[in-house]
Amino acid sequence: MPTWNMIQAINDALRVEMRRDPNVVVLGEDVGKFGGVFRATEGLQKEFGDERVFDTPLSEGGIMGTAIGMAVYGLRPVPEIQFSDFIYPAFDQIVNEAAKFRYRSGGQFTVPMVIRTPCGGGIRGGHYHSQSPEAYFIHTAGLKVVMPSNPHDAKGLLLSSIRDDDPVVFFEPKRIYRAAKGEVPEGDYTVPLGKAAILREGRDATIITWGAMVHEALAAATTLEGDGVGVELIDLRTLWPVDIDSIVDSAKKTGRVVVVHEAPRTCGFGAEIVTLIQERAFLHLEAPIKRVTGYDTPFPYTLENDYLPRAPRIVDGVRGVLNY
Amino acid sequence: MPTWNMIQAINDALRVEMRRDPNVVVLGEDVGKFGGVFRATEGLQKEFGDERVFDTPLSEGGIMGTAIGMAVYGLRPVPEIQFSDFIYPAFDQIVNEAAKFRYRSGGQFTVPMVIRTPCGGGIRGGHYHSQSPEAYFIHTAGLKVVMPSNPHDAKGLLLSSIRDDDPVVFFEPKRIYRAAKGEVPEGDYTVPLGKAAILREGRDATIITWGAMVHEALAAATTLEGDGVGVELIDLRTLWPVDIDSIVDSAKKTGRVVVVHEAPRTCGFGAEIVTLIQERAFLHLEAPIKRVTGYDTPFPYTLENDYLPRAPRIVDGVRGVLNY
Amino acid sequence: MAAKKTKPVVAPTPNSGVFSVMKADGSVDARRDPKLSTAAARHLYETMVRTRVLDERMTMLQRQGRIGFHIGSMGEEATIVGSAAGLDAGDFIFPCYREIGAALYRGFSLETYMHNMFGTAGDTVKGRQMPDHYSAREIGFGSVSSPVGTQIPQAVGYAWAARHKGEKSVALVYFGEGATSEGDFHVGLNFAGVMKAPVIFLCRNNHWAISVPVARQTRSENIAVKAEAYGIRGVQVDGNDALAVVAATREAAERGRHGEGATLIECLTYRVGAHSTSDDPRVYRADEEVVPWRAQDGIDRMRRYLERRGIWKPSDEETVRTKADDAVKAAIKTAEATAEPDLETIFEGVFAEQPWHLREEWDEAARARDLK
Amino acid sequence: MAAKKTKPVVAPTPNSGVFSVMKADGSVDARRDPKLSTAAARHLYETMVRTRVLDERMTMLQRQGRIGFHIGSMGEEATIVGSAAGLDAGDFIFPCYREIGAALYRGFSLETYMHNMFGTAGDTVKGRQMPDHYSAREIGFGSVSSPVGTQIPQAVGYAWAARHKGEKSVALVYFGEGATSEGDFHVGLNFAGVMKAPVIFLCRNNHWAISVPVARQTRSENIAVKAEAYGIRGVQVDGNDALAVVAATREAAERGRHGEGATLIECLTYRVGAHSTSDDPRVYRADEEVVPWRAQDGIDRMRRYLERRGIWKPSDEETVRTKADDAVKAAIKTAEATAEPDLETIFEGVFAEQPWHLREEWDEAARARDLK
Ligand SMILES: Cc1ncc(C[n+]2csc(CCOP(=O)(O)OP(=O)(O)O)c2C)c(N)n1
Ligand SMILES: Cc1ncc(C[n+]2csc(CCOP(=O)(O)OP(=O)(O)O)c2C)c(N)n1
Ligand SMILES: [Mg+2]
Ligand SMILES: [Mg+2]
Repeated sequence: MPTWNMIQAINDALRVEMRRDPNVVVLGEDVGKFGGVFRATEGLQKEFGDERVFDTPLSEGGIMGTAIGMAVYGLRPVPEIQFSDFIYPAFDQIVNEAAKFRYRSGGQFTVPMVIRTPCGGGIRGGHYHSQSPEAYFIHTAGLKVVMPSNPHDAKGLLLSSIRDDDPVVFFEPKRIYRAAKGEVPEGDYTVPLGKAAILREGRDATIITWGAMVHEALAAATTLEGDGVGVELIDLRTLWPVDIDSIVDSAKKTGRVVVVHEAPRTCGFGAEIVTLIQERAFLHLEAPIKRVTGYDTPFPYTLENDYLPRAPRIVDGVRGVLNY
Repeated sequence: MPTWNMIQAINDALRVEMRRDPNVVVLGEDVGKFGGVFRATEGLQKEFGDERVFDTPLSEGGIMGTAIGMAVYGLRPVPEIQFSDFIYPAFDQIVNEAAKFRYRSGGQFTVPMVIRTPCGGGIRGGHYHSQSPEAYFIHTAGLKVVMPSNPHDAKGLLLSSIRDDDPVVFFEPKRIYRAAKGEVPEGDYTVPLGKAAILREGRDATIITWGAMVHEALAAATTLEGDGVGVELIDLRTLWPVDIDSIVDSAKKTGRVVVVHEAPRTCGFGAEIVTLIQERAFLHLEAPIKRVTGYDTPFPYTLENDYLPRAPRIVDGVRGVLNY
Repeated sequence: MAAKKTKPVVAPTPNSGVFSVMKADGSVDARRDPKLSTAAARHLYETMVRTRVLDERMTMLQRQGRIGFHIGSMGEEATIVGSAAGLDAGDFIFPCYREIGAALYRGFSLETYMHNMFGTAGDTVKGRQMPDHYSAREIGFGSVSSPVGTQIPQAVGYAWAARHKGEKSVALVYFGEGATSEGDFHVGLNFAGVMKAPVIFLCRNNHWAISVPVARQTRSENIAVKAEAYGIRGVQVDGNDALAVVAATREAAERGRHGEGATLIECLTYRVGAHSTSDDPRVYRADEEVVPWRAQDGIDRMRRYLERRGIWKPSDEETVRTKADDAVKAAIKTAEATAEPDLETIFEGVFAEQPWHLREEWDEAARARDLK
Repeated sequence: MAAKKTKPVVAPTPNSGVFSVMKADGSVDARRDPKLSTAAARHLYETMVRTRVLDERMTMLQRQGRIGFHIGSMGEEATIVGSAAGLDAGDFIFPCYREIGAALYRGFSLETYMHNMFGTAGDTVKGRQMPDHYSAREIGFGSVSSPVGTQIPQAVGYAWAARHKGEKSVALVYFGEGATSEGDFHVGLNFAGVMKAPVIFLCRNNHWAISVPVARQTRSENIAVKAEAYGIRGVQVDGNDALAVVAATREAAERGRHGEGATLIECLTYRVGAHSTSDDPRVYRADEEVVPWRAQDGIDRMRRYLERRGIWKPSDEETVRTKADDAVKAAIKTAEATAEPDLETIFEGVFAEQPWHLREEWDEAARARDLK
């Protein structure tokens, strides 16, 4: 098995699926000859031609609107939004159209489409190249939301997402595009949507997180292990529909839970996780569920390391729930 | 004091403030000669002229973009989005621009603006005339979010919002535009932002809600009172920044809390309320905090009364937390 | 090649003024005549009449409180039905919300429609959407929804996909002149230009967007000229002249089929009625403005044409109206006798498969029905 | 009236081709000459040179890892500085992200700029935004941000507000040709038309949007023609001819001031460098395409003009470059010696007053700094 980074894994997933399914098309800003500003679509136009991999005019609303039309026709478009900070001009097409098409047409029309978009901070991108807007899409009925934390999952989840019959917002944590490396099977395989990965088992506390924060949480778990604390670490992978059993079972087991995410805290997906757990594991909870998250400010530039929930803050959060 | 409905109260607030402050301008689709499709701006163009109250072309993005420019100049625009279901074409201007202008410019530029927009269901409007999108805006750092439940608060909160130096999304529950009536002081007065109203005091359980659901919750509280259950009913009025003390104090007092909202449940503002309370009143909670909400589907047409959290569901929810 | 035969001799041309075929008296300019067969001409006219009859009935039903809402097309039938008549059966339509006439032309069942108007268990969209918000895939007709303009770029993607798959079909998308102000209009036409998508942008310029007149919508000379901003063809057509609309749509469709890209057709017509049953235009519009448009009614003009051609007689008029009325009444009867959708229709179809949380919420809603 | 005096004799005219004043050799068409004073002409030229010097330095700093990012304007200085020179001091500028030259023309301090490039405690935007994302209210210059096109409708609202308040000023907004594809371009220009806002839409058509050439951005004949879709004036200008840009901007500003509404100015220029320091154009663009544009450099042309006019000599060139270099170096030194912003800058300024949750989060962040 080759050792690849996230970009290579994503690129390979697209190639595998485009070879398998002639209905898959890739469109977006700079995805063609350039192969994407992060190079995720590199080489695809060369292999599949400029009818299946092409640059669009600079309009996210146009990318999304036309991709929906293609999906309604029967294609499986994989539009790229260059940074998830720039997804909002397409917000109406995503939340009012793609998300509701199946429902509002009584199933006559569907929108099988994967919106690929880099997210998250840690690359010194400031307000507009660092956002983690997953909660907006999780709150929208009719969308699935995915965020891988490693190359293996990135490829397997992307293949599942493209084959899924509903619109998926596929967030790619750009900070680990090249930093996260790992063995990736060649050819075809899938990682199922809706299933979390339990990266470490432990009895003392549960950390629930996703995306780039998985790596901070792993570092935190290692530190805590040194102190004799056994952390159960859950990487959600699919944010919605969430793997409810995995999170509730773990919460029942440890009774102490920390949720970690980069996005602003208020009304973030952390609040939903907390709520789901307190609804279902109330009597097992030994301490309030703790959120270690980005803050309720626009994403800052110089001080981004204060903003991001780094490992020491996670360790502190776990200690907090342990010592409650 | 006259007895007015919500529309009259809102109309009067606009008139009072436009007389007081020449910088206030009103713009939107059909707000001019027609006075708005719900007639909230009726008579304003006649009194203040078509430079201060005017119809725009049919573009929410244009309404918001130009309103931001006016606010940056120093005016206090009050743009109307005809239905909050149609706010998404303006989403980018609201979340990436209005919400961040003060912060990103180090305070050099500010956007004092009130986005008035009718929200909510119960008027047989289906997917696109019934949405309650407040959570999207609460999750966005830099916005204040307000939703009145009665004419008195509607006027007082709207006056506070226009005088506020930051962008406010002002949701008006259209279902009670004419149904909710009450005494409204003439002339100038304000209801402060950030302060909830405790509509009933009680020791047994707390209901936290806002907007049209306040009336369902009042009905539920009356039913429960008949059964000897004392409900503390909190109408948040300002959703964000929320009146943290009122909700936490009440949760500590009753130990049993139900949050009620129309919006879809997942990642709704209910999850944030639950989380804030479990973070701050954990040891006081006698039962999991219960959510009685809209469901995670697009808003349906024929069966909207099954979708909406009506009084019987709220009563049932309160009984659930009491009998836990 | 069939296409050539049907091409009008004098085509609508950019910047050449308003293209028309028929005079008010129903006489035609032979060089421009789309030369419909007797059957086609009658079907076109009859559909216009049926649309009008349906409109009147629905408005009445709404006044009686039997349905919640209706949005009609009085005065715009020539534009709506004429454009549908200019397409081939394999072409796809992306509707706005006023194009029941186009659906009827393609054979949409009145009964299916009526189930939507009443939101019954028989509604193919399961009572989930408002009245007049149906979907009709079986006749190559998309999903009606409320947000203005969103269908425009979607039609571009659809048309492009069809061509990409080797089809010779086009997509036609309807919208009002108000919709041209939305960002979606711009991005749709721009993508169509760049992608050479075989799409017809059919703008019903009915002069009003609820209470806002077209003069406050844009300062451009007209709507058709906006095509130049995208390097596509733009033409103005007399939208109350059904034959002109047929001819212009056909020509645009042929161009699309032959790889010549997209066309913006501005049909000049008028919203004679209220915006919808929720609206009262007397507040913002003087009736004098409406009077001349009523006199130019597209239905009357088309009837005069048929009469001149000798393929229509007064008894035909009575027959078509009576038949339409009876069919509408029968459909109403059926719909009114049909139950409302099952509770599960709320929770199904959000996704292809129902996830755990919707199963739970469905249970919750079922329990709630048993609460007093 | 002052306005008359400064109006070019031969004005840029819609659809009349590309307006220019100077030939490559710096000779001018006297009828079109904006007739800048010696001081103004020199200030214009010197600012172009300073912009280029700054650009080179910033690119170097980024390569050395001393700053994180830079987005330059190599080749576009005539467009950027020329348009700033066509405005009055009371006019307001809504920037895109490449217009440091316009800010420098208006006297923006290099030191303030450099604090932004390094994100220091001295940054007026408090290290919250990326390099090259400053705000400069004191010189009538808005807030640089990344999202493409959002500033366009904002400028319309601002310009309208100023006129509403009785001011005689205009607003000028910069954007690239790529931005014309966004919905915000459309709604901005359409609102400007309807509202008769005194705004100048200054499109830097530098032929590339990162890797996408203008031919894939739109199929319209050019960018200027898009103005017709909004009933406003649109002109094409040689964007490497600083004097043509001055003249066209002045004329548009005068029109705005006199109630004649908005103008779209398309400046034909070229992005000679990479999109930004994060980009490598060799992957998608042949160098042959760049070569002729380098030869038409706007700085060289302007210098030839000054030399012909006898108000520039080789030693002036050396002086201005040395002075610029020294000033940049001094500013870098200051910025590099400045601490990073205080922690509280994250939590302040989200709102006018800090709400409870941000006070709590600030405490939390302060505590976090003490964690190992
Ligand atoms: C995005 C959006 N904004 C506002 C509305 C409310 N609305 C419904 S129809 C309409 C006017 C549409 O006018 P036009 O496009 O000319 O079409 P017409 O109704 O005249 O056929 C408005 C403002 C909406 N449905 N969607
Ligand atoms: C809404 C949005 N989409 C995408 C981007 C990423 N992006 C930054 S600059 C750019 C190209 C802009 O091209 P153009 O408008 O021609 O301006 P230029 O860079 O050539 O000056 C793109 C796609 C962005 N910043 N904002
Ligand atoms: Mg209209
Ligand atoms: Mg460019």
